[in-house]
Amino acid sequence: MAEVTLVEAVNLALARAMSDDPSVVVLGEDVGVNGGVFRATVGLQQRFGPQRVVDAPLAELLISGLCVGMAAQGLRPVGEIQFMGFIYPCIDQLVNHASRLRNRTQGRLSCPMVLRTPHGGGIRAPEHHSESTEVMLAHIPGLRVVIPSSPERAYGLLLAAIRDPDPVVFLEPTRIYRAAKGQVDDDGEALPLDVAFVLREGQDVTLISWGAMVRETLTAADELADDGIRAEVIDLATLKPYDENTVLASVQKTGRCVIVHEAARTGGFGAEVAALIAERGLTSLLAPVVRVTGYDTVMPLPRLEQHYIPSVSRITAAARRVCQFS
Amino acid sequence: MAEVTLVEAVNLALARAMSDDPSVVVLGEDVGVNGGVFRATVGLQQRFGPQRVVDAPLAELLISGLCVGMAAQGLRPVGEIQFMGFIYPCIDQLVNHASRLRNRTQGRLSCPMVLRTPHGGGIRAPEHHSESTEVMLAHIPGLRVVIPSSPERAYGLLLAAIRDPDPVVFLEPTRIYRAAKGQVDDDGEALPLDVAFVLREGQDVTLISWGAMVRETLTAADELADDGIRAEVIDLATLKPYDENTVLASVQKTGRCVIVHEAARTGGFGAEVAALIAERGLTSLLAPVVRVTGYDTVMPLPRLEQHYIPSVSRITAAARRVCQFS
Amino acid sequence: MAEPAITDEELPVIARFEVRRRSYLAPDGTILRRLPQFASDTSALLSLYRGMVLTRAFDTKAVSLQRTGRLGTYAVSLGQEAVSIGIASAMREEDVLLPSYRDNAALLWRGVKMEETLLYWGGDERGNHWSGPAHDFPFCIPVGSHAPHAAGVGYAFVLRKQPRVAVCLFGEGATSKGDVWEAMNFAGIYKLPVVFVANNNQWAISVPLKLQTASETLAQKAIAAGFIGEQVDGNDVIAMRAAAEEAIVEARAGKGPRFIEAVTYRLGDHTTADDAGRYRPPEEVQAHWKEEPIARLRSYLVSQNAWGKVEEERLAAECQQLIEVAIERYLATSPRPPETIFDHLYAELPAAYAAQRRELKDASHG
Amino acid sequence: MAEPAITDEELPVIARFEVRRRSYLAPDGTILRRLPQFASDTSALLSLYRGMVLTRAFDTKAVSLQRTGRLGTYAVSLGQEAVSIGIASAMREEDVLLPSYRDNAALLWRGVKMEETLLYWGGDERGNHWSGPAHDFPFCIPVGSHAPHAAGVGYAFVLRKQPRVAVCLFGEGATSKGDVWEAMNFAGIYKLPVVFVANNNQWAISVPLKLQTASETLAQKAIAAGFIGEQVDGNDVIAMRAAAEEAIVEARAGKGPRFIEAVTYRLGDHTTADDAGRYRPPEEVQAHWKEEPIARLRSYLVSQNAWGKVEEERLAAECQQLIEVAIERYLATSPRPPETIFDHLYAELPAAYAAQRRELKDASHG
Ligand SMILES: Cc1ncc(C[n+]2csc(CCOP(=O)(O)OP(=O)(O)O)c2C)c(N)n1
Ligand SMILES: Cc1ncc(C[n+]2csc(CCOP(=O)(O)OP(=O)(O)O)c2C)c(N)n1
Ligand SMILES: [Mg+2]
Ligand SMILES: [Mg+2]
Repeated sequence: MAEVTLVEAVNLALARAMSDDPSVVVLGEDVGVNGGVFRATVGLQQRFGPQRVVDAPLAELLISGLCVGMAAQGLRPVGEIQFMGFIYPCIDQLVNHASRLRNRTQGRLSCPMVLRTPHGGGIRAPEHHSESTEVMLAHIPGLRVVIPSSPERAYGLLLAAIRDPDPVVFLEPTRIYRAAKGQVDDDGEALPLDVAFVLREGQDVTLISWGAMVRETLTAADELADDGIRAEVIDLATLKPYDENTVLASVQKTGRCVIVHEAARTGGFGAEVAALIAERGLTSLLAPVVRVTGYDTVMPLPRLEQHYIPSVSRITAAARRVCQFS
Repeated sequence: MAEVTLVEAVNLALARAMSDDPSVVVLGEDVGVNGGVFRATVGLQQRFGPQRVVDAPLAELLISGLCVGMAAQGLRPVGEIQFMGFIYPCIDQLVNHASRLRNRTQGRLSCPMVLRTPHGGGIRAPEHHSESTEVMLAHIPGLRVVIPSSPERAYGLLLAAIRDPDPVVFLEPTRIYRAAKGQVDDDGEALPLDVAFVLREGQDVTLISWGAMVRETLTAADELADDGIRAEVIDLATLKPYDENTVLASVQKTGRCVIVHEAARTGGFGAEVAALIAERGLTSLLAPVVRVTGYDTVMPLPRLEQHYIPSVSRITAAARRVCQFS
Repeated sequence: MAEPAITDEELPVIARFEVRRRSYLAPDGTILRRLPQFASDTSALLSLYRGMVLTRAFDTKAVSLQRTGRLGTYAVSLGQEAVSIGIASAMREEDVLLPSYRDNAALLWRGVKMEETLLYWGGDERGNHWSGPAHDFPFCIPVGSHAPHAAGVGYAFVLRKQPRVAVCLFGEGATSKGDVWEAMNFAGIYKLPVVFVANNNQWAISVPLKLQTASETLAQKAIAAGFIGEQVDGNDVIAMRAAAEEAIVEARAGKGPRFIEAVTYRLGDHTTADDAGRYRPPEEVQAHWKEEPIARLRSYLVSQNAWGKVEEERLAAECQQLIEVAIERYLATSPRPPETIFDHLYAELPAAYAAQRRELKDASHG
Repeated sequence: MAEPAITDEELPVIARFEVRRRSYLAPDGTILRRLPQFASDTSALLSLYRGMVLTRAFDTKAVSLQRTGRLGTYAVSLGQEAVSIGIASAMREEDVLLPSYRDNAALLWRGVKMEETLLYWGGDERGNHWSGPAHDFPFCIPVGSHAPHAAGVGYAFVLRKQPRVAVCLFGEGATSKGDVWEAMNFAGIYKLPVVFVANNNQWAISVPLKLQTASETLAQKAIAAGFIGEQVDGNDVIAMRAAAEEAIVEARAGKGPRFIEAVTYRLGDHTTADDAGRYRPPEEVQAHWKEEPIARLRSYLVSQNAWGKVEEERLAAECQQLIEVAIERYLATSPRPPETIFDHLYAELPAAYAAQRRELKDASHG
């Protein structure tokens, strides 16, 4: 058991998957000699060769389309999109092909591919390097969308994603690539792809989040505890499909819920979770479901990005509000 | 005042906008000599010439990107994407440029463009011709997303969209392109871009929908009326930004709400509306907020598409359920 | 601003390129140049002829099914039969075909049953779960979006050291899509065994070639990706087969990708949903009837005393017979249960959607 | 499968293409061929020289600001100064520049203030609300995605019958993007006044040219779009300016688009976030230092007795002075109020978002 960062856990999972299964291929811009701009693929090309670790030309549509073709042929491609702001050219391939190949051919062909990309802001990067548009993908039938919030979950969920017989978009929280450290046992154990993680149990209010925001959410839970508010913290982790039961069970217990995400508010995935509760958890609700999210603005450039990303104090304030509600 | 179909109303609005403003340019595949595969642009090229009504090469990314460049130069481009299933290559341009040019340059440049596309299924068309992924666009800060449900609103909202100083995605409900008829006075009067339309007042339950589904929703309201259930029917019409106040006011009155849309359920725009109610209308709720939507599957090919699209009976059943709830 | 001191012509040339054109039969069926070897085998030519005739007969029936409300939107290959047939005839079973919506002929040649093709265009996904090669791709409807798949398939062959080739078919309109461009560029870099074929039928629905691109030929587009593009008379099935054979043999031998521009003409409407009369003059269509591939090959076969009235009638009857049986089978196929739309969404339906499936089942059976 | 009966060589050639290369100064500053007219005006050459020197000095300071945490990620043009400067110097004020993130030099030449450039790369959108031409585009960060904008701008010029030209700059990596392809193809169809310039600095972060494309030159990619592509020695600012002048003059005259491949080399890291030592040998970089554009033009100017040690020192001092003033102004600019992130989202903030703006205002001032 070594203590590793989240990005190192990603690297461990990739190396493990590649050595376990010769059909796993990694492709993307700068994933080879350079080992990825975040070092997620470091060492892989040296170890598995340039045929299995491919430095793709500068074309995101191509990267996703190549994955579809390779996957239909039985390979297990793991494509990397350098930043989520550059994933949009892949959406046509994801929506019109990757997510549909199995259904379109009624099982004759399938698309076991993974598309990895850094998610979210907070690293003072240039424009387009801090996107969190996960809901655009989580709306697509036939896709899976996964986002870990710790090295352990990054390792186990990425292995599961690569082994899954269907297309998975794997979002990696850039802000905690290195900030998040944890013990990871490189034992090849995968985690389930549709179970949410209850990171902290509590009776008074349910805090639901995913990705990098899980950290601020946990900090908020600590602060709330100081005031005697016992918050339950859920890391949704898999957004498509997502674990409705864990959410409903928690809200049934606490009767109060705050959803936290970095993405813009309107039509964000938090809306889906709130809608679920309004539909199937209403009777247990003791207070309005509150969303603490990024604003409905473009993610500002570094000088102001910290004002855009939900802060611990915004989360605690919201939690206090719903707890005081009656 | 002539009785026209919805697609004829679109054509009227385009012609009016082009004759009012020489900077309006229409471009898309087959929009010229052919007048558009749905005849929405019929007659425009003869009247305004091939320079202002441009038959674009087969490249959707290009069409949206050209619009950005033209708009930045002060033209008012109206691009057509032949079917919503082919709009995905435009998402990069919409998210990374159209919606951001004004903010990126702090007002120095702007992007007054409109991207029109047929929306939804029910016309027994081939795969990809029946998409309703409006939420992917309604999540994007800086964009406007509009979808009419009648000839009058198609005319007034499209004029407003073309005159608006910011980018607008204008979705046209294919299923009622010809089925929807109405009196349209070609007087150049635009409709507001962020006001929902209360099509029918009622005390017992609020039915919220948009696009083609508004028709089934109105039919459902009729059937419910026969059983003495007085349904209020709201056509949201503008999804981004949307009219939160009209929604909240109605739910405050009825205490019950059913949201109807054709798009897949998970993370659809119905989730946003339900979340709004769970957040700011909870205290007035007498029953769970129910979503009647397309299933979380790929839109099936014609033989089964009618089973995918929400039926009147699914809507009435949901409305009865929430009305009986206590 | 000052005019440049020297003219282009004085600058040294650092690269030169050529585009060649392949054709063997003149529109009247006479021979333009020595025929490729396979053409000396009359039975080979007869099977190409049969494939084209069957295709046209099938298309005709499909259209009447659509007109009578028993089939969905359908795209005939009228006048372009030589493209799909010529290409398919040069492929091996283990090669992978990536067809566009207009390539019914290529799939029929490769073993897809006519009733399966009808089932798909009749609006039933099961039509793609066909008797043809299990590894072939389904019809691609988003124009050009399957080109990157072809590159991915070709890459898999290289990685696994398999002597197989991916063949991607699309229309000239597709060459305007970045998808095709990105795929060709990648295939060039890794010398992938991929053959890209553009069916240049002059029209993309109502958009004529001159509004699609300014390049004199489509073949030259391959120059941008660093490999060979050839223009072929797409109404000459012998030329199509010869070009395909050469490209596929080279690709299989590891010599890299090829691009084939098949110059032909769309004699029919774009699809049953289109009315070409709106945008092109009948004279233009008439003129092109003189070049169509079936009459052309027939003239040649007749001139070789390999074909005549009797054979023609026998073939026509045989085709009608096959097609009618297929149509009966198609019409006899009842729709699948609605809830099955969930069954191939994922390898295993996630628990989250089980309730929706139940709801649909009850709704549709209740 | 039978080998084809005839070889390619026997097929008739239907189209021929050439790519030419432009260069005037050898790496040592000696003349290779008669110089373009503008070069007879020494002051013109001196201003090009000054532009390149100022750029390099500015880049150096920008990097040290970044290293000391006072600037965000920054991309220097070290070794490629001749590209941006040569192109910008051939443009008119009313022409529209569509730059990539590496074209600071072109914008400075066109009137953007150094403090504005710093403000943008310092993470403040106000840097794009600049003193340069109001119609120029901001830096494009999604590679190649501004090429369609250039075509749209060019189309607007044609529609309004304005004698203006759109100039789009990007790197060689961008030529792999479908965006660039689709834009070039469209510009070709409508003979738009657009000049596409690829700064071929041999590297796309860690990806070398040979993994980016198999085409021997980038210039030949224009053949696919039906217009002229020229390769230029991108380390020869005289060649860059001459090529740009010719292309812009032609475009302005309605003769259609041009593509310029500027062959140069990225002597520095990709950006301050990159460490090129990871993926390329120092020897390669060393070798290319012998060809860099500033020393080259200086050698020529010195050989013409138009430049010397004194002038060099005076220029260096002048640049330092200008840059320091700019840096002071930049560092003195305090961030804008957080809630202003709502103020240029739409022409007028929709009522739906007013509450969010208020919340942010209170949160950040409370
Ligand atoms: C990406 C995309 N855009 C638009 C369409 C609608 N559409 C279907 S076929 C077609 C024209 C295709 O022309 P071409 O590529 O020449 O093929 P052809 O139909 O002539 O065989 C268009 C615009 C589509 N199917 N896909
Ligand atoms: C669409 C897109 N994908 C990826 C990136 C990340 N990225 C920034 S610069 C770069 C390399 C660009 O290389 P090139 O086009 O040659 O320009 P250069 O940086 O060499 O000037 C990459 C991959 C990006 N900015 N945009
Ligand atoms: Mg065509
Ligand atoms: Mg480069």
